[in-house]
Amino acid sequence: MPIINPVSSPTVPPAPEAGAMVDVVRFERVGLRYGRGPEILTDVNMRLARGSFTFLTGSSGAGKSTLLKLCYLTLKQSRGLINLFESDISVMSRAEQQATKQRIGVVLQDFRLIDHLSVFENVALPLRVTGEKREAYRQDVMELLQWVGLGHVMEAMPQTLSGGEQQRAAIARAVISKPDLLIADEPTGNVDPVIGRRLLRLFSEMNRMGTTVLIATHDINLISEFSVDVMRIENGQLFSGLENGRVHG
Amino acid sequence: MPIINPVSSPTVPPAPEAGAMVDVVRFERVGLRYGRGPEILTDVNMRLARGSFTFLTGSSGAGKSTLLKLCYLTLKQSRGLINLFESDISVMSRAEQQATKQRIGVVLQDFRLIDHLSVFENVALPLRVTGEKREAYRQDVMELLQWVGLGHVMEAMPQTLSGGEQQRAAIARAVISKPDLLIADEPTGNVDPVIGRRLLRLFSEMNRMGTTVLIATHDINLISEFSVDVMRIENGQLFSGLENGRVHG
Amino acid sequence: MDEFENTASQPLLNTAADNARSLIIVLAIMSFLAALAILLSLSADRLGKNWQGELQRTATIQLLVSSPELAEAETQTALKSLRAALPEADISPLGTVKSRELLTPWLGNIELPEDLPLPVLISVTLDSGDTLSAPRIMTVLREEGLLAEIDDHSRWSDQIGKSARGLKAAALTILALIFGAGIAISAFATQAALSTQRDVIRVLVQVGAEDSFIAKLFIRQAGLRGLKGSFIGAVLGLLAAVILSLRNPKDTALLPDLNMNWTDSFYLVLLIIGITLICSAAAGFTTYRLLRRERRRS
Amino acid sequence: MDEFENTASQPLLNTAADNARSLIIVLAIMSFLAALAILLSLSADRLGKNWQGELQRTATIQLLVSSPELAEAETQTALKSLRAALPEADISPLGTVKSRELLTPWLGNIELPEDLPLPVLISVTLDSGDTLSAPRIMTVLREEGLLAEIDDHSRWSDQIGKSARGLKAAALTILALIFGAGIAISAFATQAALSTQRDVIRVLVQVGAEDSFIAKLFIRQAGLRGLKGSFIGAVLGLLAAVILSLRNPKDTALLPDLNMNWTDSFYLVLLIIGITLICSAAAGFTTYRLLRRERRRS
Ligand SMILES: Nc1ncnc2c1ncn2[C@@H]1O[C@H](COP(=O)(O)OP(=O)(O)OP(=O)(O)O)[C@@H](O)[C@H]1O
Ligand SMILES: Nc1ncnc2c1ncn2[C@@H]1O[C@H](COP(=O)(O)OP(=O)(O)OP(=O)(O)O)[C@@H](O)[C@H]1O
Ligand SMILES: [Mg+2]
Ligand SMILES: [Mg+2]
Repeated sequence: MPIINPVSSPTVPPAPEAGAMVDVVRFERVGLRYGRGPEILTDVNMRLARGSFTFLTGSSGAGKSTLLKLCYLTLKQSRGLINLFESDISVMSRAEQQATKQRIGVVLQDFRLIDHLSVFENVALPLRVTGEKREAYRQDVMELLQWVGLGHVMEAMPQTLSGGEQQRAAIARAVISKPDLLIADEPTGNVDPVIGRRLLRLFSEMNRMGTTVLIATHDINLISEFSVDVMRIENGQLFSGLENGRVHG
Repeated sequence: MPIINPVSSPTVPPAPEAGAMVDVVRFERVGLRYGRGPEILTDVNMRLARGSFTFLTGSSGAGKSTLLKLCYLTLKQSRGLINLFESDISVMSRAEQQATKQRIGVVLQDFRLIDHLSVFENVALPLRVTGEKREAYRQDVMELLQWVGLGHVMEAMPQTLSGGEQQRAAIARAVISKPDLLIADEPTGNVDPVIGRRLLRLFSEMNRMGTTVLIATHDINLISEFSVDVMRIENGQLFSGLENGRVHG
Repeated sequence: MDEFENTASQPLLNTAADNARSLIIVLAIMSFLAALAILLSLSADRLGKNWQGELQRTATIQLLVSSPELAEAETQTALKSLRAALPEADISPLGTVKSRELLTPWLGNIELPEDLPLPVLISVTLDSGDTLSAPRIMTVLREEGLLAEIDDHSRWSDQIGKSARGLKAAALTILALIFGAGIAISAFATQAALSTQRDVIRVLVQVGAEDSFIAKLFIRQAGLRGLKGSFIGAVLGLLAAVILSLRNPKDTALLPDLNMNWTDSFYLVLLIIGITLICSAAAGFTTYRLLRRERRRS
Repeated sequence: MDEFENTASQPLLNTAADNARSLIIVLAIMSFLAALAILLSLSADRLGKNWQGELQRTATIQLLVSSPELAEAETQTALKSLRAALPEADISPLGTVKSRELLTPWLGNIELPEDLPLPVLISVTLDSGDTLSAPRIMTVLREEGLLAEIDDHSRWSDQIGKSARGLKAAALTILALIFGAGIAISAFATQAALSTQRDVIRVLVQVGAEDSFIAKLFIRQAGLRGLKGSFIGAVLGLLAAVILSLRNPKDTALLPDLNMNWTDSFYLVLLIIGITLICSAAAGFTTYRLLRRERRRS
């Protein structure tokens, strides 16, 4: 059975509606500039409550990927406060940062699969890094790969996959460790609408089990099919909804 | 002025309607398998007439990228005949192959920009490889970059660009040498609809100037906006149109 | 699904991408040179000590006899008192035949007159460990009323000591250079591996791997290569030295002969350990440095 | 748009990514060792030849005089006929004082009887270029009714020749090893550079660059690095050799002294050219091989 099947796990611990409204991500007046360049993000306030599902839109170059990078600790804000899981990232030690990263699943525009590792090994990587035993995760990885439609290429190398297959492998790697926060940058850019919808169903299954989801996308059609929160970046500022109207923290 | 502006170049040499209907690409009963795997493409017959504009669709993993690779000489067919510019590719010498590649512009799913070269240098690369002088192409490159909306990041390094900006740089590189054949694999996957439409306008400008265009895409909305040929791969076979109906050579 | 029997994990670092073989060849050549330098240095040291010791333990006493007739008697007296003074030493007269032989290079095979008052030569060889005190012997003989001169080879001995030290210094310099090259090569190879495997590192960092987790991968890889390369080089170096030491030693008067000793291989083991450690350390150092730099960049 | 003044092209290969510095250090150390080996070998060769030549050009003739009274007359006869036979040579009697001095190591400071029929020693030194024919001199003297022995140092000369050859062989072996290591390092570095710059190559191939265009980039890069590294190493090696040759030569009887010659630097230039060529060739070879392999793969 796929590990993300909601039916087989009725006792998911703190479901979003169950516990107190805890913020998984919280930005307060965050600003970001690259080097000496202009501010890409200005005074961004954002809260992602535990168990929320949010789309992030904006035109090309608006700063979507940049905002996501701040959330998955690959970039440091120039100013302002960022809390992840209720702790201030600017005072985290290197080890704490890495431990925090283990709670975050990331899918990037370029898939970043490791060329010399099979699809199976690529997907199993987050578990391997945390020191889990192969016997313990082997079955889970195989089931997940079946579910995303890569059961037949488990032992293939990433370069031998089509673009869409690589994207699915990257998504499988992001969700295998059942992260508390899932961040995806343009996760449906390379797949056809059918597979795109299937992948989004995977994300919403994860979300129903308690994972907070944040997805950056251009795909307006996709967004319109889901009744979830939408945020939009424009001129370095964050607004809620597809129309105008500033988000407030 | 942008070099691809059709108004400023009324004397484009052999426009498609002018000369005889010459095939830029011709496949005859082409089959392809990777290693000992199954045939990805079976008995594919395809003709791209000079000056034609064709979309290629198919589900993820159908073989779109594979078909394109055959066209831009990165893959050899397992059987059958492929002619590019009326010459059989299987009897070409290495030097002839490279000379042929110089007539083909390619945009790939991963953009393949060179990390340590600026956007300007990346885009100028095809000209540099053919030995053109920097003074001769400098102005052209700068105009093209303005046109695709990268005028402000000409000297930036590719990693500092957003996904959509990288895609536009890759497209600029593909068209800078005014190729006879332009092949694009999912060129609008990472840009919003506005920029996507703008890029397609660039392709059709090129097409009006005589370039044969072949684009693989999932984006049905995009296709429906253009009244061009559509081909579809299903189960290793090539069909014309979005509905059933086999293409015959 | 069950025919998929992937029970062992693939190595995280790409072993095919970076060219282990030529690196190992380079390390082997460096180790080979280092091994030869070590063996030569040990040899020179030992040889120098042996020669010096032997020279210091032998001396030639020239007994200046008053007249040919008294030679025999005076020789006996001298022998007796020398043996009394140096009971452990091997003391023997060289005899006139030997004395004349020593003169041959200068006098040719001339028939020397029988009554030539040639000095009587007495050789003294001490047990190893003791050294000779020339003044003491002179005193002993003078007490018996005998006149003598002693050649205790001290000039030669100094010379040899200096030569051996020079040779050792040269060998050690070469050794240091080779170690320097080893460090540079290791650092180079690790940097190359790291830039080849930059993608792997980026992904590992992203999924939350600790720096030490990543560094360990490179340290193990570099150490293994260092071990392989230095082992091959050291073994070949030992072989070459053994073959050289089997040569006819008279062939090369100017070159010190390699006189091997089985305990020398201990130093070769140290060499192997040293190069392995250097490779590992360079890899670890470079990995941490690059990780820190990457972090600062983003 | 006009403030964008990019008039010079950026280099196509990423110079920052692969670590040129440690490669150059490695090449410099290799070249340093090679330079020392070359200079040592040339020195040994020249030294051996000089010594051999000098030994072959000097001889000591021992004139066996019939009686002390006739010594003077016979010496004059001998000198006259020797000078007639060898007009170019420097011929002089060593005199009794010198003869006795030579005997001192063996006889001590004994008062030798005046009437001791010591042989008369005559030294012969030929002009450089000539060599001595011992039998011819013997014949010349025998015609005058004189008996003589000749020490033409041939035994020593052979010894030195063998030693010099041994030293040269050793130096050449080290040189060959260093060149081998240089080739391996070059190949390694090029492969590393190629895998670091695989993306660049893929793009260049895709936009239609000829193989030779790509290979040239790597050949130039590797050649420049080889040139830099070997130049630094050779200059440092020359410096070290000069410093060594300024030492007190008596310090090390066993080590052949480095006697440098300015023409030696010609060989160092050859060394630099050789290493540069090796690096370039290894780079070119590796590039073509990888390009061919990539092509076969796709
Ligand atoms: N490392 C960097 N250094 C400097 N500037 C950067 C860097 N990364 C991104 N930028 C700039 O920041 C801006 C926002 O980039 P970002 O990648 O966040 O856009 P995006 O919203 O994800 O766009 P897209 O939809 O095209 O992916 C762009 O103008 C880009 O040029
Ligand atoms: N180098 C390769 N070796 C083996 N199999 C390959 C290789 N490249 C592609 N394949 C397989 O060939 C099939 C077609 O791949 P291709 O990339 O052509 O698909 P596609 O139509 O471009 O899909 P997508 O829309 O996801 O990019 C896939 O099943 C893929 O696994
Ligand atoms: Mg982006
Ligand atoms: Mg594809």
